[in-house]
Amino acid sequence: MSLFDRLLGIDRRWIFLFVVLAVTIPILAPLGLPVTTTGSTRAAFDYIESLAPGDIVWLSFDYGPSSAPENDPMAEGFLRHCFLKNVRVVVCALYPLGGLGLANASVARVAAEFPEKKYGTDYVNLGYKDGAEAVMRRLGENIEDAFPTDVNGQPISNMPIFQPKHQTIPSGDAGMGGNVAGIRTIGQFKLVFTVATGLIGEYWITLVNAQFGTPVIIGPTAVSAPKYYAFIGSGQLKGMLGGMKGAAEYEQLIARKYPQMAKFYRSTRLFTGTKGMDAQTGIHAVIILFIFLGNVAFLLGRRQGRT
Amino acid sequence: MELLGTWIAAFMTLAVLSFLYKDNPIFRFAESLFAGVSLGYYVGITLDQTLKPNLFEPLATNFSLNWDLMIAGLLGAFLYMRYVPRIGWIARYGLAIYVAYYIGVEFTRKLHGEVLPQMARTILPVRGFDFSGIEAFFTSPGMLALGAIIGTYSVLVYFFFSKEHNAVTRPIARLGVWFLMISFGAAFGFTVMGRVALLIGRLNFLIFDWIYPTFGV
Amino acid sequence: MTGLHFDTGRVLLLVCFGIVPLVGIALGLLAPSLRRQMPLIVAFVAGIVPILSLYIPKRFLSAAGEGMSPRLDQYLIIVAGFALPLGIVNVIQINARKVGRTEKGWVFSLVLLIGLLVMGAFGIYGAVSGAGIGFLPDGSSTPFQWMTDWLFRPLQATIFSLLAFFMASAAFRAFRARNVEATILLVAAVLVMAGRVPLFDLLAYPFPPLQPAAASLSQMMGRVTEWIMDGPNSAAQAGIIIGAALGAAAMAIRVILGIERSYLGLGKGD
Amino acid sequence: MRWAIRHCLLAVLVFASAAVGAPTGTLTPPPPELPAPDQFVAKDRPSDSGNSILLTWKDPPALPTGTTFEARRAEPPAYEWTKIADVNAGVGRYVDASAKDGVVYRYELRARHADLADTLGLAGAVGPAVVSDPVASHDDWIRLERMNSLVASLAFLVLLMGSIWMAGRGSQLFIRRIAGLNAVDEAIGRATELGRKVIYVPGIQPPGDIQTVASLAILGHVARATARYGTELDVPNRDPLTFTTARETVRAAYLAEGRPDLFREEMVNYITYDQFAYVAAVAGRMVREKPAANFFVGHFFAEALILAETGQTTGAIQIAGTADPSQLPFFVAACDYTLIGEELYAAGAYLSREPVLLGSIRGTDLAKVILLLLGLAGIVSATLGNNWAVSLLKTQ
Repeated sequence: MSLFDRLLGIDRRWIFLFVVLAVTIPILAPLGLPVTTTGSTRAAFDYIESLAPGDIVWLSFDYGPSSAPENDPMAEGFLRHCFLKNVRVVVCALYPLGGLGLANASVARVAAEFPEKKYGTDYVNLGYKDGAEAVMRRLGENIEDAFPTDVNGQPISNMPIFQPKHQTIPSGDAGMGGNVAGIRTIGQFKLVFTVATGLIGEYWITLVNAQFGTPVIIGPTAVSAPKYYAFIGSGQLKGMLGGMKGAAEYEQLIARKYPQMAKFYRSTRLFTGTKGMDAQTGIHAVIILFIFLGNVAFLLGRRQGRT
Repeated sequence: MELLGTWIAAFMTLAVLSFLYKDNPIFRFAESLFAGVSLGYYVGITLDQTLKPNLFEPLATNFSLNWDLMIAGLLGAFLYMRYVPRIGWIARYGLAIYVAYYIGVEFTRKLHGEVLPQMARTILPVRGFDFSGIEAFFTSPGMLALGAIIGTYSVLVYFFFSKEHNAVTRPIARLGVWFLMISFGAAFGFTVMGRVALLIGRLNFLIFDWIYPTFGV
Repeated sequence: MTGLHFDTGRVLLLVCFGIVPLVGIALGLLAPSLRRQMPLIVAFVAGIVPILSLYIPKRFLSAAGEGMSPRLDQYLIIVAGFALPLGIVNVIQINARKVGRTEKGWVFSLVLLIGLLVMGAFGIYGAVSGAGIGFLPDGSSTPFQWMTDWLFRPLQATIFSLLAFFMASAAFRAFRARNVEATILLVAAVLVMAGRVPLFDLLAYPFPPLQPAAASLSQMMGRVTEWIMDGPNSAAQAGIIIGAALGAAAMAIRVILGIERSYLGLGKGD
Repeated sequence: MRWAIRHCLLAVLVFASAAVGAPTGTLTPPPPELPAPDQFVAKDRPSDSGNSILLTWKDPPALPTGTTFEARRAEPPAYEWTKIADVNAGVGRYVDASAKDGVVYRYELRARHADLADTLGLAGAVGPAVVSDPVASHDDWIRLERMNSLVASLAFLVLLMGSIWMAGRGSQLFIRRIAGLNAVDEAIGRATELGRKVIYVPGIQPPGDIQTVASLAILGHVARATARYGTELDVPNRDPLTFTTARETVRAAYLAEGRPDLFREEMVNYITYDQFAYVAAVAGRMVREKPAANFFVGHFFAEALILAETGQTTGAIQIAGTADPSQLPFFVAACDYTLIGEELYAAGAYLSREPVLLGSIRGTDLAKVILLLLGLAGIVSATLGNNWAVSLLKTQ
């Protein structure tokens, strides 16, 4: 048996071993490969940077456990970014299978990193609601209709986070015809950030942005990212973090702007998009290498067979 | 409870991954348990999330508006007639309505939702070529339009069945196969990332939730 | 409580899918040939309802919540819910027999049955008792949720993650330059894979002077990838979709008209 | 007339009450007036299931930025104005989906601005209101915007039925070679020689999925072949309804071949409803029982590659088929033969050579010819600047 035949007939378990190594090593010891930032990520980052302290934004967990490795770093990066900028964050989950668990875990993780942030004042977790489209429509009329209580069953009506930014704003909200003060509808939010796998992300654009005008940034999985380019082109999206690569780019932009985060993102106790991107690069390299070796062996073997 | 859960989850993760080395009793244990538990899971889900909100609760809370759901219950019950040998054919009613309705939905989805809009997408003006450079040429609107048209139509020609391909259609069908191959290769390469993300997720769990806490890193 | 709602849509549904089948069953008990024909007639009606509803917005046909089409959709979600026990009975039959006869691998059948019974019991309890199958009011998990989180989901995710390995081994074996078609497949796959990640940055990692060149090469590969995906790839996909959709539509017509009936276990002659 | 009077009265009342509450003694410059909306029309929304009224209007010129339009509705018997919506400028339409069929409404529209001081001294400025004619909603018989799709469906139906009818009258019908289907008998023959079983996976979707129906038709042929050769057949299932239908299909096939004695119920078995637990069990079964031939035909998702790669290592001949482009690359990479897209639907005709089915293949081919010609004509005229074909094909 020639060397070529042996290479062609290599036990696939050797390939599996290389795959494991290519993923594990970067998780344990990140390389921090330079990720070139794409325009859509920069646009998202710049828009969030342009928010003022005290502004209020909405973060929706619209993905399930199967895409958590791609999506978690986006949601957590956004939460950190908002906390660093003293922007108030309202969190909800609209993905039916497991979205709530992911939201709870991510919020708990990031909140623990920022002990000075107060629940109910700086951020709130409204939990899961079924029927994403209907929920969004109701958010455009009255948030309290859609989410009467937060995830723990506390009524949201008295939470300080929903009070107006400047207490001096005169009551008598435009168009509401009553004495309404504070944040009542999704239209008053400065931004919706949806971290999404399926259709729900699109609803935020075609429903909430189109009807209530709230700016939207999306963090889709890599598979669904291409279809959102059209929305960026048409201005319906302020920006996008496309897949794990987008998450890594966003992390690097945050780390560049806020030096304290650079240190944090290098720590080993945490999974980040940057590490994920290292692992991705490693595996892609391993697969391409094996394809290359396989073809070299195949072509040389064929030539040898002919002569 | 959480510690116990982490250990169970870690054990199951490793048990499944061991299948990559070779089939073994530990994998088979995990596989069998998974088959059983998953079926039990859907028992709970079907009762609590399908039958309860769609049948039992509507009947109990607003019968006057939802009395007709009894028809659905009847059709569902027909399915069980399979177990009565001599009148097993009654099950056909439940099945036939179920299948035919969704096939009707598929018909609308295919013709109205796929054929016409996808055809509309190929109707592009073949104009606007840019010869100033390689990249500019390939990304110029005329070139993109031409590529989309040739790709789609040659693949369609490949899917002709009722005539043997002739001197004209055979090369076009061959070109269609090449387009298919580009698409399959590209889609394969594109998907690697998503699948690897899943593996990263599992290894994350093993490393950050199980190994590190256990060894106090 | 007001009287029952008897709008046109519901009444038609009652007639077509309640009364006609019952009459058909009664007749079928007398005349065996009707056991085959009546279901096909009822199927025809069920099949054209959604098609008519696409074009006719009349309330009795298409209105949300009361039109025949949306209402029938509701029914069939319920019918599908009734189907699960058909599978469960089979699983219990097969595995109980293996355990009973202590056939080879009976232990695993026992494990399966225990898993099914325990998880199923928690699920039924949660649904029936009203405690639910998710979280309790104090935020703690129900046993069903606990098993979902620590047993079901990790197993699901791990099986799913096996794909990362199988992608690698399938790529190694399949992407060989055997002939023109296989070479095209290979080149497209490698180009796209190389364009999705900063591959050249990885190669240039040990050589800092080369890094800027590698970065711009990576970016170029990214653009090539995008071009392949949006250009030839989506064109071919459109071709597959159009062809398959026409084939599917023709098949749908055959099913609705009762020409294609193998799904009922009926042959051509029946 | 009554309406106009009512409205004037209302305005006067508002004016009076505002004047009483207006601050005195301060002299402010006259604030800019908000203009009234143009061409305000309320009518039944066409092509719908009723209970909706469509309001349309044009924004007047020189509208200050930030202006919204307030729509109000009055209904019998009280005819009091109630607000129904605020619509941003530039939109120009609003659908009142809270209407009831047969009730006669009137609508009123006026501009509103939060930042401009009102001539009346109220918070927020309002422009003059325009009132619609009385209007009632009803449900319609046809969706006009779907006429193109309706015509296409009917044309397709005629084409198909015509071809089937012609085939029934004995016109000669041809079907080109499909490699994956020629291999079916070879694969089953090999299993017979080796004395090992054939696994057939009919996808993981319910039988309401058209690909599952196509798969069941192919299963019928495979089962007839295994009945003929006396080869063992194994059909594991994820969907319970597909499970019961597959069992009937296989039973009928064994009966048709005159071998009901060889049919056993366990041939078609149920595993579990979870996609991944299902694939784990089937993969384990393939590794342990080493079938000689695997068929993966139907609608698959992520499990496709797990099945195909595991089967590949056991050395089985693998024939796959799916119409879903997302899983085709994996079957193509890991199986010996793959039915691509429409080939899946042509398989039944190919295997049975029944005139009716062959006729239906001819019908879809004719539809393709027409679409291609239409498309080419559309492209030529689009290049020349006329986009009629896109508007003809676009569906809503």
